[in-house]
Amino acid sequence: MKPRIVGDVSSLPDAAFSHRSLIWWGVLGFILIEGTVFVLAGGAYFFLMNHSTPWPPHRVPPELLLGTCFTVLMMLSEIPNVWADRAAHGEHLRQTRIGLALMTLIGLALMVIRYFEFQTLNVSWDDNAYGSIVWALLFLHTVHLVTDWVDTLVLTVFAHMHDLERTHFSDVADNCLYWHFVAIAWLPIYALLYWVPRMMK
Amino acid sequence: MTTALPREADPAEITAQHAQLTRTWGTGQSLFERLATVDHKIVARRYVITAFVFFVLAGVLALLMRIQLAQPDSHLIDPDRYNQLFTMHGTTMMFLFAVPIMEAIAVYLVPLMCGTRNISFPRLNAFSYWVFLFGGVMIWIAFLMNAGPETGWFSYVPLAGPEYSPGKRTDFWAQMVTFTEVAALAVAVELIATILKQRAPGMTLARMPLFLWAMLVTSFMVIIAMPAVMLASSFLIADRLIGTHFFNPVEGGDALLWQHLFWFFGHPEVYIIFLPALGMVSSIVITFARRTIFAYTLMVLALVTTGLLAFGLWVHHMFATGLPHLGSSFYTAASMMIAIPSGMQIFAWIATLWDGKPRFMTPLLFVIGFIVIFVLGGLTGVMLASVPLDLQLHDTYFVVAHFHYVLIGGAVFPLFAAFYYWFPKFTGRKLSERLGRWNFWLFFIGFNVTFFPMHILGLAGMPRRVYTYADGLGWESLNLLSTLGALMIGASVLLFIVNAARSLKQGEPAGDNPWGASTLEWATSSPPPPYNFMHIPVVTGREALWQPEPRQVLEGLSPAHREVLCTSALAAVPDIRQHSAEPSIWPFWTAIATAIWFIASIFDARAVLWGSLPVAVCLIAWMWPTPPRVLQQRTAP
Amino acid sequence: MYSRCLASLLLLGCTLLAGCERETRAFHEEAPAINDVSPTDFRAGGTPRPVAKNPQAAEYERNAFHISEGKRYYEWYNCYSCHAAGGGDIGPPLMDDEWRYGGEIEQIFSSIVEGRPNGMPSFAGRIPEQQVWEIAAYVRSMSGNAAKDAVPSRGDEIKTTKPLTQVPPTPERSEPPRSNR
Amino acid sequence: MSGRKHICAALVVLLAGCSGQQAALDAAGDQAATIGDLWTLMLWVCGFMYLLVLIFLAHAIWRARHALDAEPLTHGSGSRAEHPLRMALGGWVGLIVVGLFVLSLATFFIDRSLAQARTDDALKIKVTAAQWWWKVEYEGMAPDQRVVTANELRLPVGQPALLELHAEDVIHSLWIPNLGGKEDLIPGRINSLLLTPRREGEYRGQCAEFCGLQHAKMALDATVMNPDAFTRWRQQQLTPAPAPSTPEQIRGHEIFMSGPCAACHQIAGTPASGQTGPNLTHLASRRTIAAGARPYSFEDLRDWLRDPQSVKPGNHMPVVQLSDSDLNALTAYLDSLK
Repeated sequence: MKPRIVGDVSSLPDAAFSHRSLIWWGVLGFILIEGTVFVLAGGAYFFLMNHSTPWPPHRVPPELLLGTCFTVLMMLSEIPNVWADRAAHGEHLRQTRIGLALMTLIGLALMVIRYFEFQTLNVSWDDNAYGSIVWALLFLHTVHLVTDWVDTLVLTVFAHMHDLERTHFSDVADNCLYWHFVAIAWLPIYALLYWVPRMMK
Repeated sequence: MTTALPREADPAEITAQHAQLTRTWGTGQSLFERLATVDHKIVARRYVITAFVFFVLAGVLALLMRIQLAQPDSHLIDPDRYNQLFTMHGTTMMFLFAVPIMEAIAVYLVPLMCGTRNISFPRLNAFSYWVFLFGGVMIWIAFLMNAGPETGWFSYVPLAGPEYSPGKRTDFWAQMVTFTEVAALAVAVELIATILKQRAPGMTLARMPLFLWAMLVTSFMVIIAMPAVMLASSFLIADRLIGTHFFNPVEGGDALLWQHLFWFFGHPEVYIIFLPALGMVSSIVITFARRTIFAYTLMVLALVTTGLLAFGLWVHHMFATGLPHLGSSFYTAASMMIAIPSGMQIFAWIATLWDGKPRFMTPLLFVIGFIVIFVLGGLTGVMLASVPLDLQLHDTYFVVAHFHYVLIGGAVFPLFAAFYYWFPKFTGRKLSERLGRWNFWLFFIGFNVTFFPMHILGLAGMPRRVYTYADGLGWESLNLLSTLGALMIGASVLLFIVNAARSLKQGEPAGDNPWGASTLEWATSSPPPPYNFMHIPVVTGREALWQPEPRQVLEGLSPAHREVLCTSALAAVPDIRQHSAEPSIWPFWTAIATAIWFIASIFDARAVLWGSLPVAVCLIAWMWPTPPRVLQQRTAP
Repeated sequence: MYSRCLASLLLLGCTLLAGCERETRAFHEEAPAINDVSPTDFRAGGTPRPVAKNPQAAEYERNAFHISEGKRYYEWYNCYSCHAAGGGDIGPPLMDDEWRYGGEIEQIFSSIVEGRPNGMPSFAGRIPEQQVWEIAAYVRSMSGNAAKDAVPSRGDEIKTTKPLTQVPPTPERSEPPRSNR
Repeated sequence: MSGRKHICAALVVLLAGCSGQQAALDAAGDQAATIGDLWTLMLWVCGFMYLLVLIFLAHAIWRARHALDAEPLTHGSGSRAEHPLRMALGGWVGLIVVGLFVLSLATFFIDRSLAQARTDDALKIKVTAAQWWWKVEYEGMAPDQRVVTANELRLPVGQPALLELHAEDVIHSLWIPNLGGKEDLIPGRINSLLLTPRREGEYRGQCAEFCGLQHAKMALDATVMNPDAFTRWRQQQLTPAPAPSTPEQIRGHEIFMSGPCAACHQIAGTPASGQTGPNLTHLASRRTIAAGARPYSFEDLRDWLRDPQSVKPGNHMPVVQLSDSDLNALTAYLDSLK
């Protein structure tokens, strides 16, 4: 029997924001995956901590200065990030462009701090298990930082080359969502790297 | 809109739309188009065939091992080769066959069952296949070059660490894990997005076929479980290449960290393989019992519970490591509890058959074989969950018997059932029923002859993973029997291949819905056209195709460019027309770059850094947004 | 076009064969024969006596299993007590590029078998020859001279040196010692 | 057909699983016996549940024989059988829960009882596993009362033995099925295993955790003796090795001491004091060679010395080139180490 056509979807929009968009779910899926990685790496940190006293073995936790600078800047970056997110949702081209450019610059600054942060760890990955796990945690977060920065850069370049349609604004919003993740994921890692060793004393 | 709705579809219009849709969605014959294709059916077909080839290869390894063990003190295979054999057998079966083939079948069926035109992230899907292929080929080339991993599919440290596993063998293994897990994670994300956002209008969560539920739960499990093994294998390869100390007890590391991470993945892995199989079984039982499933809601609950509980019992692989006893008791209880949802599902299937009008064709035979075998495996699983008993049975042939009952019974039997069931949809032709029955009985008898004696061997003291055993321990005749059974399984699989090859050319043409099934994949032609559905089906009940005629559909998706209909996640109300990605060669290049990245970093740790550059370039090319100019051309009439 | 394909296939083949050689685990092979191991030049500071290259011996320093076994025997036969983990103690360091008696694997083999003045005893008859070859291959790897893809990384022990995979290779040719240590 | 298979299987269980020197159900100690009881309980409970499933399945198949041409039941919840089936499902789940409860409880109490067994009067033995052999040390009152042997574990009947488990290189697992369950030996950790043998006899243990090339040939001879015989054995183990007496043995002794052998093996009372290989002081009193790779006999020992890599490929005992007469002399010397 022939099917009966009971409706027409051609009037539906062809792009939307947040949970209405397919890409958003994809981003969420990857956030879930990477969040799991962070949680497990954190678990490995505690597991190894329980197996060695003192912690860190050389008794000197990393200097607070750079890591805290990084944390403050990372948290402050949430302000332009939220702003860019709103601009994208409102489909304001100029504000979105500014927001993206700002985020690219902040990301760059963060990566520069991060480069020096590795040196303040005061331990090499091949010194002992403590060194291995703190390098692993910092490296993991750096990978996410760099990845999202490249993504932001691409979007910035694109946004300055073209006018944007709603689907592109939606991409920008998804990128902002991912940046939230990168920022929030940093906080527990910051605590693990800098504060847990101090509290264990 | 020219005509008032509702209306009957017009045949002339259908012909015209078919031509246009085929142009929009089709994949040409040129090499470039084949490499660039993002059609989920083509990708899934490649995935299934590749995974099946790995199944056969790993089966050959199993036969070699069985031949070696057929008699005591055998000198056919030296210990180094034997260790590579069982490592590759386990690795291939778990990482390159079981998980990928389940996901591959889902990649084929999920969009069809959802009633949509393509999977949610088609390019990611293509990338996933290439990465999987390259990872599998890499480890097999390494194996054939005598550099196959030799420390077991579980690669326990310190045996797999830098001190006791010299050379690059274990590094290949660790990178193979990275390859396959990247592939599996990508597919999991696609499946979740497809199932939640692309279901046909009206297919609320409560009307979702159980296979979709199974894949949804499985995909979430993949997302939680697979990162653990990626993290673990990264730690391992870092220990081996750049001298980190994650697993070196003298410098603060611990060998048990590996085991925790590995089994946090490894146990859910079993359910990741098993849940899709349950979904397949439900589909087949409904179709062949010709009755809706008994206790649908409980079945869904059982799937979800199994998925959750699966994460609470990894420690039962580690009872012999000297963990505190009280903690172990918790894991005993958790492991046993998983018998409740499994028992419920078994009951529901048999009840459906009992109350239905079953037709005993090959798919259903395999399902019955599944029940008989799997339940036995489940019960020995209950035994292994008991700490004291496990201390006797752990790492013996009893365990080998147990997990082959669970994995072959619980996954391979349903998989063969699925092949017989969906082969007509994949190819347009049915498999031979006569050969199918031979296939089934040979497999069923061969399986039991092979693996039942292993229970006894385990109780009689035979440990796993031994390349030979001494004469006079009473293990000789049972091992010989087991080897004979393995040959029967081999013959049965060979028969299946013959059946598939013959039926591809001479099989009985199937038609759209040869079994009178109720799910949406049977609402389109066999094999489905590149665009899957000309009109998006509307679902009015749990068994979509068993609802009163005529079938209801929607129009309005553009035939001129790639659009899929997104619906709301819970109630499946039409929401947006989402653009679906065009074919692109970049996923292929990205996969090549990724392969270079991973393989180079086996030999040079610095490749972790420089190798990421080509990948980044390829990814940017792949993800580069479509400029507005093109978008506007597309939406113009 | 075809020739380029052929060339790349050959290249691939060579890489794979190198893999074979690296990964073989030979339990049962004859130790390479060294015919001219005879005590001739024991003067420290003299030019190391050239030794005929032995292709079979070269396989040892390209084979991961042999090097790893060498590491084990290095500990078991207590080479540690004088050479430490390669940094040297009573005996000279083994992880630099200075060799008093030559740094080729054949020369190291001779040094172990014959012994050397000022404390290095002769292990002839004490360590079976195949194991000496393995130890020699490991010693070569300490100075970064064994095949890079065959050397082990860190051991399951207290960290004393960089993992061997991270040791930069030193010049292949042995050099006369610059001064008396 | 299926019935006959199961009868056969049951017979085989009786023949193979229930007796033997490496059989879990042929209990010769408290721990194995307790676990054996748990096994029986499990077998009955699980067997009963399996039977129920099979009966239900068989009935469903039998019922279906007339149903071929019926229409599909598109609304199963409207079926007349729906309600009774729901009741049955409830009963079935209840049965599973009860069954699991019984089994969990049994597991819990048996686990407790095994874990809380008294160990204060236990014989303390240190077992160290290495690739691919076992080092066994009996601690004594004084350092000179310490007995060191390899690849054999002798226990007095009736006395608990507390094994302290160490690993030299990779993870191994000590398992003597007739006496009790297994426990892993993990580098960097110390585990323990309590065994209380109740029946004299010769048993066999084997490494149960994959540990590399010769995992298959890493056995341990366990002998449960009466206490007097055990004390005599222990005293005898404390004595240094007997001096070689025949000329051939004397020559063998010289070969041993001047060759590579002494670098790895210890023979108490001689200069040989290597620690990396098994202690050979009373080699000839053991049941097997090379961790169970061969039974002990003069010929087997000579084969082993001639070419250890053929007997047990990959192990760390090197091939030492010896002439036939030297080989005979060496074997004669070692064979005198009773």
